[in-house]
Amino acid sequence: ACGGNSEGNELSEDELKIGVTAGPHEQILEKVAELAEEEGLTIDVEVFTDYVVPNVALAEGDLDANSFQHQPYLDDFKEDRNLDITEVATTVNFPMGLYSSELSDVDEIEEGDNIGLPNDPTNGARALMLFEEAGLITLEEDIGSDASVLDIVDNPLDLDFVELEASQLPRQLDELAAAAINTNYAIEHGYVPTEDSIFIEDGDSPWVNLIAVRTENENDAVVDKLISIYQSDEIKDFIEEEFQGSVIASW
Amino acid sequence: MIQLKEISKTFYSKKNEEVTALKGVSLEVKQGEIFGVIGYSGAGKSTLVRCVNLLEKPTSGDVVVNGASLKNMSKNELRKSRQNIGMIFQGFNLLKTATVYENIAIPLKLTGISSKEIPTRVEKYLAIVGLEDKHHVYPGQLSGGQKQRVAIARALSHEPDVLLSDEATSALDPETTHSILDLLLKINREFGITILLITHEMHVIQKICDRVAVMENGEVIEQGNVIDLYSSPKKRTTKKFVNSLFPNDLPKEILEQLKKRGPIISMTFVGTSADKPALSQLSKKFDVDANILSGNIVQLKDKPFGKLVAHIQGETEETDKALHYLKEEGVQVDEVEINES
Amino acid sequence: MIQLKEISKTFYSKKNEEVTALKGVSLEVKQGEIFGVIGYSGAGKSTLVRCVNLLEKPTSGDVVVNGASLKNMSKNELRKSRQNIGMIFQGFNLLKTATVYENIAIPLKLTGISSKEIPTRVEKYLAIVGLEDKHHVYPGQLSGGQKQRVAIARALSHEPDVLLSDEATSALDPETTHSILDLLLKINREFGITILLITHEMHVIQKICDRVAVMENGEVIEQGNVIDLYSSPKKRTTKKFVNSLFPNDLPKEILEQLKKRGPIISMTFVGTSADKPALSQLSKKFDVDANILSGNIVQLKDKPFGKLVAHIQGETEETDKALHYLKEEGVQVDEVEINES
Amino acid sequence: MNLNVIAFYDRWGGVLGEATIETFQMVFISLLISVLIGLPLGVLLVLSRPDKSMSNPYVYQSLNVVINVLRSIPFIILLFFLLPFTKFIVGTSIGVKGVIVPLVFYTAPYIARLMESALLEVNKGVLEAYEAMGIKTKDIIWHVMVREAKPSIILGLTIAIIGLIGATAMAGLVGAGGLGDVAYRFGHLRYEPEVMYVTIVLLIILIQGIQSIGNRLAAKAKKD
Amino acid sequence: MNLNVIAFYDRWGGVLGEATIETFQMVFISLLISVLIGLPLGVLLVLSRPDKSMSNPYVYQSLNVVINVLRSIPFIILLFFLLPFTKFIVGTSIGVKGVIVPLVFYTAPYIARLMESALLEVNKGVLEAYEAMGIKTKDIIWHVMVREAKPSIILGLTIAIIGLIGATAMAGLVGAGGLGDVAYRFGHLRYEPEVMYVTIVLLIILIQGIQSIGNRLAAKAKKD
Ligand SMILES: Nc1ncnc2c1ncn2[C@@H]1O[C@H](COP(=O)(O)OP(=O)(O)OP(=O)(O)O)[C@@H](O)[C@H]1O
Ligand SMILES: Nc1ncnc2c1ncn2[C@@H]1O[C@H](COP(=O)(O)OP(=O)(O)OP(=O)(O)O)[C@@H](O)[C@H]1O
Ligand SMILES: [Mg+2]
Ligand SMILES: [Mg+2]
Repeated sequence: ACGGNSEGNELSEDELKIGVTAGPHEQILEKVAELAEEEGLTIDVEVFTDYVVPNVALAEGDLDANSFQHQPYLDDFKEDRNLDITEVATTVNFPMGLYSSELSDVDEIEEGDNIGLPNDPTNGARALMLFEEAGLITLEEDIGSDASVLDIVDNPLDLDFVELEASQLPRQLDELAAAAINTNYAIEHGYVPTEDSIFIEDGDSPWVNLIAVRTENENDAVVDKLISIYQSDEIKDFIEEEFQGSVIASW
Repeated sequence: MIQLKEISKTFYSKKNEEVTALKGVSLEVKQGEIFGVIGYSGAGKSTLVRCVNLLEKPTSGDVVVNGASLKNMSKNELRKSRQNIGMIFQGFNLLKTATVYENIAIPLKLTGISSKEIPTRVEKYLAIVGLEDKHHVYPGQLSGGQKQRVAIARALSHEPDVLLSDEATSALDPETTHSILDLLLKINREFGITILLITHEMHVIQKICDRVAVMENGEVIEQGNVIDLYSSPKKRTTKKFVNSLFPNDLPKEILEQLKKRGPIISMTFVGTSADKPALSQLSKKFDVDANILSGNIVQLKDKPFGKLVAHIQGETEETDKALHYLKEEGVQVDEVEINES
Repeated sequence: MIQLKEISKTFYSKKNEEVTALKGVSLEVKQGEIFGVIGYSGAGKSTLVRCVNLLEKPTSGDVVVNGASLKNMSKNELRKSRQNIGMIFQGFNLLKTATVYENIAIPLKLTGISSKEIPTRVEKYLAIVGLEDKHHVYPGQLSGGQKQRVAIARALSHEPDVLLSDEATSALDPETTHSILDLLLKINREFGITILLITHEMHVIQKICDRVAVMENGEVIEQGNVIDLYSSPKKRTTKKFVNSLFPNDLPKEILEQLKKRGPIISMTFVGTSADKPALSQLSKKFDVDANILSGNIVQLKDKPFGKLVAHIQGETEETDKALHYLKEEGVQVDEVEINES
Repeated sequence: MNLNVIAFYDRWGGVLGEATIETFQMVFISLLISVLIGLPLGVLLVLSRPDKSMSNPYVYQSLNVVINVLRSIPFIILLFFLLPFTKFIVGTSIGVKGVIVPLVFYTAPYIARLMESALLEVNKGVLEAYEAMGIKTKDIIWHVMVREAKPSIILGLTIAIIGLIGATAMAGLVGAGGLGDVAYRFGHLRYEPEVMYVTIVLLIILIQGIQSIGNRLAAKAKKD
Repeated sequence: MNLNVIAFYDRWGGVLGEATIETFQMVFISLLISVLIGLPLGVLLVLSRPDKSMSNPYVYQSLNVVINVLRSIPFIILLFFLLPFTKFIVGTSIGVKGVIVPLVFYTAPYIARLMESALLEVNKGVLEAYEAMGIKTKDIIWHVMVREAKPSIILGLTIAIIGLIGATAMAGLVGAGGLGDVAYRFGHLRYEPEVMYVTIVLLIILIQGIQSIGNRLAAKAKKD
């Protein structure tokens, strides 16, 4: 199924194998595949629950493209492992907010409180930067999206950071003072991001997600075709209907 | 003491095959008696004795021990009853992970013997079976006979009212067998313990049993006092067992040779007739020579029992008179046929 | 055929305890001979026989079978040699998951017997041990004796040159024992198979053995022809074994009573002297009555051997003459002491 | 090189030390509880089986089904499935405490099965001998079955512990940490191979140690 | 109600069907390979151990260490650790194919250990009897040891299969799918509890079936 994946080859015109992580990316790409089928392009959706394999598999030719990560993660990844992959289009954004079942404002966070954040690196770093923005902590300079709890240089309130499964956070919010939650998971649990969050990212954050391919295929026609299907109105409507504002299309 | 009433036992195997190991066996062992069961391999002896303490549930029939029917007992009552029924198995069934000492001490502890008494008891019975020096040894390091002796010591150490013994001595040398049998006799006499004993060794029967039953194919084919059974066995199997004590396999040629010069007779006598110098009188009283060819005089539990095969040499008239005299003296006389084989 | 040279075996247990089971045992079993080993439980008999095919590696000493020293053989040579050495174990060592038939057929197949021949062989040896009807039964459903017979059939079915047998018949009834022993004798005579046989049953020794060794505490204390050993045992242990055949436990009171009226003697005679009517002549020639109290005449492998305890009643002068006469006739005469016990 | 080691220690020493402690905590506590639950269940399974003395088909079958059901659910699913229950029992569903309940649900049925198979191996003849002596079933269980099965039980527990350590690697999902989680998150996701290797070596040492102790104890308990 | 079922089937039937097939594929293939590797290793472990006939301390110790090391690494770590190797062996590191290699590395050592302990249970006397008949070691292994240990081996394999199914639940990490992954992805991540329940029920039926077959076969192989 891996259309033309040997060195320097162009991608197959009518078949693509695209890696996604489970959840919204998967759901959106399933819809994209549906539309693509009508235009004679078969998209094989490979679902992962891991954040490393889709990139490695792409670089090694097991995948033709992937759609699961945001720019900062991709940059770090490429640098760490020296991979020759490139972003070709932006997709969606899952704004992240700080939620709490008891508190109504960031100021109410007290010394020694438990603060939840996602335990995967893409969302984890993002949450830490959100906390920095909210004035809770200071991170090491220039750490960017590589940040982990080990990179906190100043923690005035001596907060205790609890790293949990991203999808798990809303279910365990009761046991925490506050937690950084991706909007899609927050909505599933009945929160309205704009009202219920006690702190939320700006709309134009750098955390928009991407479609990535091997650099050699950057300009392939089939990639353009994929992008045009992805960034269509049908998909935008689908996203709005399906995710009710928790996932925001970037086009 | 032990009554087995019409006990039957059928084993069903997976393929719906049936083996009927016991077919309506009835037996009574009286209080204070030593009762022996003999029979060929596979006759059902082990199955029978396992039915006595319900290790094997009889397919039908009832088991009464000490007046109480075991079959109708609650689990707890049965357990209590079993504490008074000691059993020595054909296998040894020792704990692999326990020393010789522990193998005896653990069951004692678990049946509620006070822990002060246990060491004394264990020492006592280990000494009785001659294993004082094997205290701290594990069963894996014992010889076959030594394992058997540990099992015997374990059963005896409980000092039960009834003892079931399934070929307890068949792995033992004559000397050890002898001392174990003496011990059984002693505890039987001193404490009135009732013993049901399975064996295939006739000398075990003759040494300590009061009564004996012969089993064949799941049935008791003959039973009675040891002396009666020895002196006048009725069934073929019983005869074979008794004859195994009195080997009579002189070469055919010799027998035929001798027969020409006079009859070959077997003389069976019980108890006091062995004391009478009947045979010795023979050559004095008649003009015959009596030559003993083979025979055995065994000491049964309380009296001697003998069988001699002799050649009576002399004129027919004289030998006839001699035989007549012997019969008058109370000796059972049979002429020996020369069998093929 | 089998030479054991100065075999010693010491077992070391975990706590650095040592048990020396064999202390420099030397033994030679000649081609075509049946050699018996007797001894008390724990004497080292099983260990000895396990050294013959190197199942147990002797601590020192050498084993030579058929002229070749097993200790210096390569693994493969040893394996080949073992194929000619059959062994019957004290335990049965059957495959639990295989039927009786398979238990015999599998080893045959694995030692390279052609698969056409196997069914015939299995049938043959199953018939010989009397288990034709237990073909498809698993060992778990067999009685103790039946398992032993399967093990015997398995060993014999290989038709080895040398057979080692560790108490093969001790779990069997006399009839079955008899038929197995007859079989061993037959294969010994017909095929010249050499047999080393361990037993604690004297009647097994007397029935089929040519020579016998007595073991005690890891040593061979006496060995020789069966007749020599039976008629003039030298060591205490040997005497005890021989005496187990000739029970002599008349009540002390009776013996004392009788002794007043004349000597009590034991007469031992081998072979032809049993044919001579010496005893019968006694009462004719002298003014004495000879009354047999106990005794046994056993048929050894090739000649009879007997021991009778008799009471010679009469005047001292006459009894003295009678005893003298007996001795002249080649009978070994000993006065019986009255032992305590 | 030396400098590297020091730098590595400075950066990761704390994380790894804490993770080691967390692993020990998770393993030790959940093992203890699992054994307390699993051993009696195993005994019950053996006693209630069809051909046994206290034969009770209802108890046997329902136990059997419950154990199979629990063993059917992969740990990762069990972890989330049990969240409300965990919260109810220990008051929290995060951290080491929150992972104990699913670990016990995962391990106890396994121990029960191991126990069952170890006990079933005990020679029937010996059990019969003790039954014939009129000894109480509970005493036969402890002084005969458990005693004779000890070598197998110890080896089984060793296997269970190793499985447990494997499961704790997923404990990170509910914030319990532990060595496996460190290897996954820092080593794999954040691509710090040294951390991954060091953690794996720590795990190997840990498990090798447990296995050796288990083997030694089992050999000691075995006397034949 | 009925309508719900139909709707559910329409929506999820395909996904679940495919996941079931993936699970079967993963389990079947990796079991087969693991058995082919694990059984001989188990035999080798038994033969080379100190007191045995082909005693070879080097072989025994190195095998022992390798098996322990592999068993020390939690599956989740093993999966990623082996990525390059997997790619090298099967040409891809994703999908069902990509998960076979780590599953084999996870299961084969376990099977070797189970095999070892099953074989060690075989009555020594029987082995001696066959040794005394001059039968080749390889024949003793197959016709005596493996034959007699069959019930234990079957039960051990049953446990291994169940462990394997548990491990496949993590196969989703490398995109291999399977029932466990469906339960996690749809049930947990997407909040579709019905999918989760149905998947768990499928898993339970699967494992219950395997366990029953295993028990039945083991009972049949056991003749005493
Ligand atoms: N593996 C072992 N470890 C330690 N001691 C042992 C071992 N095997 C046998 N022994 C000891 O060696 C001695 C001889 O044992 P062996 O089995 O040869 O006796 P045996 O003459 O065959 O006795 P039996 O007639 O009871 O079978 C015994 O004292 C026994 O305890
Ligand atoms: N569990 C069983 N299943 C099927 N058949 C059995 C079972 N136990 C015993 N038998 C059969 O029942 C018969 C009687 O066996 P039992 O063990 O009572 O014989 P035994 O008289 O004690 O023989 P031995 O002297 O050889 O010990 C035998 O034919 C045996 O095959
Ligand atoms: Mg029996
Ligand atoms: Mg022996």
